[in-house]
Amino acid sequence: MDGIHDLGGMSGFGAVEIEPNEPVFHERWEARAFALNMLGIRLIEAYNVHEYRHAVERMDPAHYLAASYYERWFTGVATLLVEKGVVTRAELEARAGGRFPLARPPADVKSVRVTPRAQPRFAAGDTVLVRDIHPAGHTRVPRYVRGRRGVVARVSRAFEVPDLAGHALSAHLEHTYHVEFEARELWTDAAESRETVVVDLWESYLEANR
Amino acid sequence: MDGIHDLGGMSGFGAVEIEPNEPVFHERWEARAFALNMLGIRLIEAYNVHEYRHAVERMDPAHYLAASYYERWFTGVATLLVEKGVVTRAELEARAGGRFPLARPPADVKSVRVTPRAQPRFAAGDTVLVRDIHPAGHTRVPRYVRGRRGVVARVSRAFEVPDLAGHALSAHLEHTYHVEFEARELWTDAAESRETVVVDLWESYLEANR
Amino acid sequence: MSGPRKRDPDAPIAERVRALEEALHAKGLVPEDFLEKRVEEAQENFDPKNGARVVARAWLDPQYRARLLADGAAASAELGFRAANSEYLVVLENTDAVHNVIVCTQCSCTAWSVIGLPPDWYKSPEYRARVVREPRALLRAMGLELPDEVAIRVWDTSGETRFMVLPQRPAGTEGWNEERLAGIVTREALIGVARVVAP
Amino acid sequence: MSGPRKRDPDAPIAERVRALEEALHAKGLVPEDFLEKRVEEAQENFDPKNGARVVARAWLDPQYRARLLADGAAASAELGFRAANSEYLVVLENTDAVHNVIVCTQCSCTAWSVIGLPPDWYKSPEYRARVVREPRALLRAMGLELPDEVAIRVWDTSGETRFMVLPQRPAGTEGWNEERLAGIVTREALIGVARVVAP
Repeated sequence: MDGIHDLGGMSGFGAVEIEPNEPVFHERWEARAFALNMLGIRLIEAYNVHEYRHAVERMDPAHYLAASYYERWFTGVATLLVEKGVVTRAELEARAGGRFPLARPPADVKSVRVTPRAQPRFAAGDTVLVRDIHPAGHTRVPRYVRGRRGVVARVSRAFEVPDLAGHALSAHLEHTYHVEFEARELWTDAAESRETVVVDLWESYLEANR
Repeated sequence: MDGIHDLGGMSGFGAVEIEPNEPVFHERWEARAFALNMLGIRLIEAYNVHEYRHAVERMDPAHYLAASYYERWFTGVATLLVEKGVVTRAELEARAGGRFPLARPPADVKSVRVTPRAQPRFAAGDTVLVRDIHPAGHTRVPRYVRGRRGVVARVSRAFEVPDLAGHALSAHLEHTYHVEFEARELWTDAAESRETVVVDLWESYLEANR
Repeated sequence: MSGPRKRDPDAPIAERVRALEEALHAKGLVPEDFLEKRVEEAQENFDPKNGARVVARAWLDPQYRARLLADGAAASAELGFRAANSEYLVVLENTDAVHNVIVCTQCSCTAWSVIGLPPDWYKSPEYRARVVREPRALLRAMGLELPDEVAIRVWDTSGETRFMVLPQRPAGTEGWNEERLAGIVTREALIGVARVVAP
Repeated sequence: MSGPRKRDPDAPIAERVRALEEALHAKGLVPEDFLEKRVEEAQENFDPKNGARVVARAWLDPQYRARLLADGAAASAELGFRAANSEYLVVLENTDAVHNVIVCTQCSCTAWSVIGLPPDWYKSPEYRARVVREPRALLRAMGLELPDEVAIRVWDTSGETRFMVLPQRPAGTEGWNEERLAGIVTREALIGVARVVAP
């Protein structure tokens, strides 16, 4: 989905401020929220990490931007535990004593175009074109590289395709590639000079340069 | 700027709900905020409507999405009246009795590429390509049509170029065009069929189809 | 700000508006009745009933219809509906083949003089984001089911042209006069998210 | 929802977290100490001091450095820093010609075992939005001024590879031992928004 989470290159944001001696968790609830996701993924295996990422992406955009990191994290966890039937929203609202925002439902993704090859299709040095696609469901190809050309810097390992795994579909593996883009190719007139961005992309996001 | 205001085509938003018998203003402050902008633009002429639009665009993205329409409207007005030296932020905070969020400062735009022609460069029926640009300042070319091809449906009148007027630069006029895009050209695999989107674009946003 | 930690809360919006108004008053910048007049104007002059009158006249008078489609602002002005500035108003005719719908994705520009100040739903991020990408699905969700053979044309008010939809006259209104016809034309029909229906 | 009108406020986040934890407890899904152990693990095992040790070793031992650049996960594991899953860790070597910096624009993926759980600034929309578009200006604003002749390479953690920057060893640290060197390598340097400086 072309959601609010896909922030790369968006303008209008302010300063990045580093907090000196930042603790791992600022509040007790952050630590508990962190651990609850470990429970959901690893212990009771109610969902996988791709589904978790997608659940966060499905948050209402205003909620997403207003929330702190662990509030987003927690909202993803709670959404999935409700969607998977582990708990009910009514139960959570009753226990919390108020409104309990969850993410929106996922798109009804039934299948995704993947590449069947066991051998990587591209090699280091190849120029590739990122497919200009707008998947309705989970994907990890950021908008800012779609339709852009880059060069394969490294053929990485094969990993589960998130567009499938994010919807609990088959565990299909595909090679991933570290693809390097010139800033000018991405941001045209707004590019700074002598800069590149490397993005880690699954094979089915790419096509050979024409 | 590629700001949060440029929402066309973004996914993740929920239902659109029509309020039956909606009043023009829901609260007294909305009506006052509305009128204060008329004062700023038309009476004291502290800024123009393009600067107003840009001031709203410059709001913090989280504030932009959390705010209602007239809160965005008012934040634009207050921002400009502070930037133009009509009032001070300290004065507003003292009178409001609390924090008074304003938009972020504008980019330092000194000039913008415009087209000098008095006669329209394109005619109805021409295929045009929207320039793939990322202006730092105000612009009215939405991201979703940049780099896309469309057909001129109507040569509209000449109007002030917002990229200049939004920064109180010269009042340069350029022809505008109603350019029609096939949904497939904009949204590729996500497009619905038999749909087009017409976008109203200044001449300098366009180039001849190559 | 890198996150929402430890930020003082904003003053309530009503207090902020009052603060700005008072600050301008204190500087002598607010003439008596200026703000009240602008509010009055908004509530009385910017009214979708104006657009409804224009539509009803166009349904009844083919020559007016032709003038309206040729120059929306001039034809509206004939009925006394004049935009504040010399506005370029383009009227979009719905037919059996094409349905038009209006949006402003980047802010919420609207033809105030005929459609009125836009309603909340039109100004919402939801509408602005979705209607250019999935108009058929969104219109359906809003209660307007369009047959597949009807093409949808979405108009993004990204420039200075203002748009108004000329909806199709519904069956069952034969012999109605202008006032009665105007009475069934809604703001939603002028924007293109609804049909006009005879009650 | 088309706007923020008339919505009940959310239950506070701490209450919501408590509510979910209690609901899971009530269903018998939370083994004793399970949550506590995960928090302990996060606080003790996911620590930028691990990456600092790796960097210090690489500065001192050219053969270790070569192994680290060839296989980051295996070389980190040599020092006892093992990722939870069989992670693919790629170490990015800063040189006089190229400066590397890491981000995850779509969420906040990080190599926990060597960099630790990421800090607030790394997870902020501000950093995620800006560093891929204006890295030089942003790094400057964050206090890292890079000469124009140094190319910047931004790595977006959009896939399953995890990255760590191998910063340049600062002048003035000749003869330092591994512990002392590790003591000056910050989390920010492992991400690439700061240099390592000798105090």
